[in-house]
Amino acid sequence: MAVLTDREKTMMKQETQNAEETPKRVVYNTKDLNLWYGEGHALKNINLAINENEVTAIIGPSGCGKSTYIKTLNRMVELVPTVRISGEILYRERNILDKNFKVEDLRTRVGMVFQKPNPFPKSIYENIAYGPKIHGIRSKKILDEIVEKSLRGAAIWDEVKDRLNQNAYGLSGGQQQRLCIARCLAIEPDVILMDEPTSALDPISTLKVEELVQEMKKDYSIIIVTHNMQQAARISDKTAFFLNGEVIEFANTDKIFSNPSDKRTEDYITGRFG
Amino acid sequence: MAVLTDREKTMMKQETQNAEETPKRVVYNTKDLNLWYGEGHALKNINLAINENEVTAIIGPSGCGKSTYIKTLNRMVELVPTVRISGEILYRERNILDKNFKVEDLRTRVGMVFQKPNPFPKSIYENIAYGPKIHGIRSKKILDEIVEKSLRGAAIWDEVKDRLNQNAYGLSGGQQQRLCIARCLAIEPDVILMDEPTSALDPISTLKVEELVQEMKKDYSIIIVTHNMQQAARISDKTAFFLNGEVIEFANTDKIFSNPSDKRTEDYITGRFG
Amino acid sequence: MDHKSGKPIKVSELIQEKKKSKNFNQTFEKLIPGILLGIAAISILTTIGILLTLLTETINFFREVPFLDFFTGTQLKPLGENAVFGVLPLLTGTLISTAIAMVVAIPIGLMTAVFLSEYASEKLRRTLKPMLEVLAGIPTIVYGFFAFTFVTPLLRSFIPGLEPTNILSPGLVMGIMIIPMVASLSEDAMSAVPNTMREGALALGATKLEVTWKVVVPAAISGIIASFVLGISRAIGETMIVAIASGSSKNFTFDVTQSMQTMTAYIVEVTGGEAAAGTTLYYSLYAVAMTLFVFTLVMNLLAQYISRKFREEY
Amino acid sequence: ACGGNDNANEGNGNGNGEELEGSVIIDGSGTVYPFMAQMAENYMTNEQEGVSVEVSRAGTSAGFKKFLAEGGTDFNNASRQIKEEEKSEAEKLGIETQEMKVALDGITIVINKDNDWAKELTQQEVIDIFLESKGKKKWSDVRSEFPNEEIKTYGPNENHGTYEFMYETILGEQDLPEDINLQQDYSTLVDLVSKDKNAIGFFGYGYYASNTDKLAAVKVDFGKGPVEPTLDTIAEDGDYAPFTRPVFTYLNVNNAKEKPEVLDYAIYTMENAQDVAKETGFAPLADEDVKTSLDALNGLK
Amino acid sequence: MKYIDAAQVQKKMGSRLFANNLAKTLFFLATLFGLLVLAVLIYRVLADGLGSLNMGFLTNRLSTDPERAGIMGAILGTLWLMLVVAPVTMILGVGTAIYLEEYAKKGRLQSFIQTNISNLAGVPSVVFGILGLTIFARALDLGSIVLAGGLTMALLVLPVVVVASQEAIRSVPQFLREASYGMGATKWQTVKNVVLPASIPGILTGVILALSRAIGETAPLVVLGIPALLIPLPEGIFDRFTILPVQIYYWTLDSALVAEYANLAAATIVILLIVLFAMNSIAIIIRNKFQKRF
Ligand SMILES: Nc1ncnc2c1ncn2[C@@H]1O[C@H](COP(=O)(O)OP(=O)(O)OP(=O)(O)O)[C@@H](O)[C@H]1O
Ligand SMILES: Nc1ncnc2c1ncn2[C@@H]1O[C@H](COP(=O)(O)OP(=O)(O)OP(=O)(O)O)[C@@H](O)[C@H]1O
Ligand SMILES: [Mg+2]
Ligand SMILES: [Mg+2]
Ligand SMILES: O=P([O-])([O-])[O-]
Repeated sequence: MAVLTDREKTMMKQETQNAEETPKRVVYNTKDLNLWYGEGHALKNINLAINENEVTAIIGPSGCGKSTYIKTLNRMVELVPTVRISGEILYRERNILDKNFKVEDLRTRVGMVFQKPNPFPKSIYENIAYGPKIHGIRSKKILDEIVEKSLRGAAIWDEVKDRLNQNAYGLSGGQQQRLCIARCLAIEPDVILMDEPTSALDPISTLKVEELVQEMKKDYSIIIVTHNMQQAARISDKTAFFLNGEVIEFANTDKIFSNPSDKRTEDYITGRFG
Repeated sequence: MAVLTDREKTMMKQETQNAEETPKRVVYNTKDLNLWYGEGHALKNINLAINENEVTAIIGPSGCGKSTYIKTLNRMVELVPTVRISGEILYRERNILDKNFKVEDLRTRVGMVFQKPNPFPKSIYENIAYGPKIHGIRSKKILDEIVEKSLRGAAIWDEVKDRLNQNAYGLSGGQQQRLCIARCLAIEPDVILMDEPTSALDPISTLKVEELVQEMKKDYSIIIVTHNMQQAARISDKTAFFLNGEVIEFANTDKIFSNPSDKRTEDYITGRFG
Repeated sequence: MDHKSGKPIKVSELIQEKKKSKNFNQTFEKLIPGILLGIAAISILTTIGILLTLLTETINFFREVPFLDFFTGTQLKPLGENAVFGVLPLLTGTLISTAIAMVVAIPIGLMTAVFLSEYASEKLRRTLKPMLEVLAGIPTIVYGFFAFTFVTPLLRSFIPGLEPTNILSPGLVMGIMIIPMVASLSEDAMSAVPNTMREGALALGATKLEVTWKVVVPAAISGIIASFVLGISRAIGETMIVAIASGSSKNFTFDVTQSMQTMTAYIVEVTGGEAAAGTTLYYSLYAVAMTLFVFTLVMNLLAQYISRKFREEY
Repeated sequence: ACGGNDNANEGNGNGNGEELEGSVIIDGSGTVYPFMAQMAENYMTNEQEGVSVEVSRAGTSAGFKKFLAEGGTDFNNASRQIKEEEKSEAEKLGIETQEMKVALDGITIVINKDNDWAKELTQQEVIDIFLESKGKKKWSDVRSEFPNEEIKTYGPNENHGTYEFMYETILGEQDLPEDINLQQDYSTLVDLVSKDKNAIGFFGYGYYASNTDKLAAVKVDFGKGPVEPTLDTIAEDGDYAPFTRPVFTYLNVNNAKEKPEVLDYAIYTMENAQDVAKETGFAPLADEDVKTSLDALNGLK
Repeated sequence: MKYIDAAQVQKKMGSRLFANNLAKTLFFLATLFGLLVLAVLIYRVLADGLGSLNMGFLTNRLSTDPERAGIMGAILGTLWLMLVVAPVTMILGVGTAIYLEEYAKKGRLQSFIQTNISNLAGVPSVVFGILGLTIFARALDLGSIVLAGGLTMALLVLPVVVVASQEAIRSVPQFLREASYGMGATKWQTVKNVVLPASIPGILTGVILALSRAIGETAPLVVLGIPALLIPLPEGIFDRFTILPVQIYYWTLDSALVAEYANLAAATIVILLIVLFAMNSIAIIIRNKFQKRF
């Protein structure tokens, strides 16, 4: 497979070994999930079990339902008024689609990073402190610590530590995206959802974010949507291939990229469509 | 050259022979033309002599200045307020960039067809009659004749003759484009400028327009900008290759496509960039 | 170049022919920009006209009444032998009615905007908005009637000391009149905040309220404040409601149960009543109008400045 | 007055002549307004459809300013006689005026319906209440048995002849209370007094007569017992005489000579003054007063 | 180290959600407040006015007698006024808009005119009344006739028409202009034959909205000096006149004298609101019908 560099292959191998050594617990278990936007059937019978402390990549051509799926995981998809959902999504064994489940709760445990960096038009400090503050943390000292820890966690501390009070919009695109990751780390989530987090970034910023994702895996479970197959191959443990709202194949990343079982998966990763 | 079909090659040969048999008169002679949009130098030292009763194609990658050049030929480019121009463009021996030259006069002699069909939101009849009317032709009888003649000339008469009073926006894209050509024929121009006239059309409509262009060559001089190299090869006598605001090569179409003298031309027509 | 149909008409020749007779059109064509500029200049002339008429008579006024007396005088007795012209009673009247109006319009308008832009479903929004626009389209005289014949008697039934004409009732009604303006301008500002920003906050577990107050409102703050300033300007310039419902007492007081006169109502009273040219009373009309004009102009410029200068970059 | 000009024959005071056209502009007294508005309406409906009579009510003094001006009004209603300085202004402008006494009015002292103590006051008490110098701030200052509450005084503002009549004739040119509430519109005054229990105000009888359901009139004791203002008591030698005054309208004679409709209207007014007065809350003039004015007007033809 | 205590977050969650729901209700009530007032206002006006509303009220002339009083004069006055305002604002507004959008070079002059127009839009209407009084009624010695009132009103609503026309003209796609220029049309021919026809719906909407603003304005005309009682019907733009809102104003003021006047005022308001509602509906219909045609 010419698409993968040597470095990527080596990485994949390591991950796979890891994955085999210690069996992981499931954080998200999706069962028979169907979703409609009005009349449009956007997700069809999705069944996926996503492991703790792994990076799960979701790939597929444009419009196949990647964003829809990931947004369903924190029920952000419900912001679209016409959405209807059936099926179950168990997060840590509880069905988040249940009427009684509080979305605010869910979203506190499940962070999200978006395609376009979307910092608030506030200072860098306030961007990070926003989450903790809404959850009732007022103490300046604790907030300071959280800010530093989160920015370090997102590998951007050194770049911004001297200008925490400046507006976040003064940062470059790549820095903004890492700031958004830091913002998401500040509330110490369990899972982090990422929707094409690097597609608006230049190659160097992309690399930084990719490294960061690898790094964060220790502490968080990460689900990442990407257009870029090389990226999926480089950083993920498992990969799900979506097509027309269906999961065509879900397996270890090296399996998907070296020996896909479905013809359509192969066609897609070899660039025959999409 | 695999890009050219046999039909195209035959056509090219015929044209070339034609061109050699009767030496043509020059309609447009561009001398040392330079054009700036504010600070952006969009056309650089253009020198081109365009012949009567020929189809001249202008090709080149996006942003190379094709539209700018063709719009300079009827001074439409001056609608952009920041434009500055130097050099000479002789149309039938008179410098159109001269202050005393009336643009309205020029544009009456030089018709233009645009990339996106742009009929007026009026009836089909009124669309064609627009030009004659603004030039003072009021007689209903004469207008009727002009409308029929022009629509026939644009090979769309049979399709619309029963609904001349309907709004032009009821036509399909391809029909609209031929209507625009007819509109342009209605004032019997000397030259017709076409800026990617088929890029918004489906293949069948494209073919019709291409045939029409071939047909019209008898009566008009035609300058056509196109993205589509096959199209240039199929329908033009001469081809100019633009790159970054410069004319890289200008020659008989068969020469350009079979034996370009410039490496960059070759790279472009073989699809190596653009 | 004869066309294939072989018909005898040569359009290009016809056109050439017509061209000769088009000299008139060409001169006309040349005149057009000038004519249009002339028309466009009328709006400037209007401003100049306003400024000139106000200024000349205001200067005449200050020849007779010292500048300081006017702006620091707490007594306004424009009629009679010993007329006194202090503008403060009118200024307090204007500012108090404006303040009352804004106390109503700002919170309710802002809350309405928040509800429409953040909470209401698309369908609800599409029914509520036009209804608010109806509120905005009702002529002020109708509000005046409403204040005088309904709101005042209603208020008097539970505010004992309220005079039959008072500043409170028209102030409140003016506030109601301004609600749609504040609401729709603020809503525009909030709708301009990109959704990605809201999503960012929601994804952190924020409730809608937290998203609204801590993200959307701060991001839209310049537009929101501009809407307040425009509302204030509107309240300052509002005439008929106060002219009808607030009476014409020129008391210098801060008691909202009393009748007070605003600058606008003074103008209506003076022009409607007398205004024989050449008297101090007549000039005072212009001095007050000038003050009013300057106030509203400053407010409008301020609103423009705020929304231009502090426009958030996102 | 000379009768020999061209227009004279066209103006026909008896209203049975040819159709007239044009407009008659009247301003001035608010007291006289109801009278004049009614008159104008009658004239336009019954007499001359083509003539537009416009009546405004800026107040006597304000009205005189509009009357005594280049291209000024045709008539000025007045609830007091023209002043010397106004006369000299007229002379300066070359405006010849003709005084027309149209009815009699009584300054009526009005109180709130709920006011049950001040239904009868002596002339002196009324005067004292409206004098700043007497310092009657509370009702109990007037009579000790009156309630210990603030007196709220109301009246028309300085544009009005009624104010000046009060100030000059009744109060002898002494200042009214500092805090008196002066208004431009009589309607506002009626409204204010009708809603304020401690109110006492003054204006022409007509405004009281048409609002007896909202207001009460003080019976004034001029020395011979309390007198209620009525169309009978208001007369130059009636029981209410001390507060009675004639009301006028002033005609611009220059305009009357130029515009037949102006003169026609003037004559119509005098011919019908007595009837309309009664309808609109004024005491009618004596016949000889009407005749004097009519003679003068007819002389203008 | 864990800073975020899950239990703590849980505990807070309840009150945060409660606050959110409370706020939502509050905001909803605030929105309803305006509408509630609207409902009360309309109810009051109908309750007071319907009794006096009959054919006679519409066709009679003014009178001091509430039984006989009618608003024919005010209706005609309003119509005449519109007959002045409509063409004047149309010509001035559209002319200005064409100049700004099609002819003016982007620069100081253009932005000066533009700023000036937005400031004019914020000048209180009573100041326009003073302008009209000083210039039209006095300096030009027109007096308070329809023409003077109409010109005053036209200047007052001019910004509305200018802004709406500018938007309409701006929304005409550039390619239509290019098509016209490409045929050798001059600028004015292009504007006249292509730009204006395509922007007519937007312009008309603006003009109707401006007229409905003018119909409801009172202050400028009161300042101009419209008499309280004007019985003859206006027959042209050189006659003195009264209009519906001014009639409402005087009747409201005088309702203290004659209680029935309040009902007449309410009845006039009903008519005024019906007229405004009809005009706005027409504007909306035009806007919807001609939206998005390219
Ligand atoms: N708000 C919406 N309303 C209606 N349909 C929607 C909406 N959002 C997405 N869809 C439809 O749902 C399908 C899946 O969209 P989705 O955004 O999940 O695709 P995606 O895989 O993320 O694509 P991309 O790679 O372009 O981001 C598409 O057909 C899309 O048109
Ligand atoms: N109105 C304008 N203002 C400023 N720069 C312009 C303008 N129009 C074109 N340009 C610039 O001039 C250069 C040439 O543009 P032009 O439109 O002529 O390219 P083109 O060859 O027609 O491209 P395409 O194939 O995309 O139509 C480009 O760099 C473009 O960005
Ligand atoms: Mg997506
Ligand atoms: Mg182009
Ligand atoms: O309005 P007056 O009669 O008091 O002048």
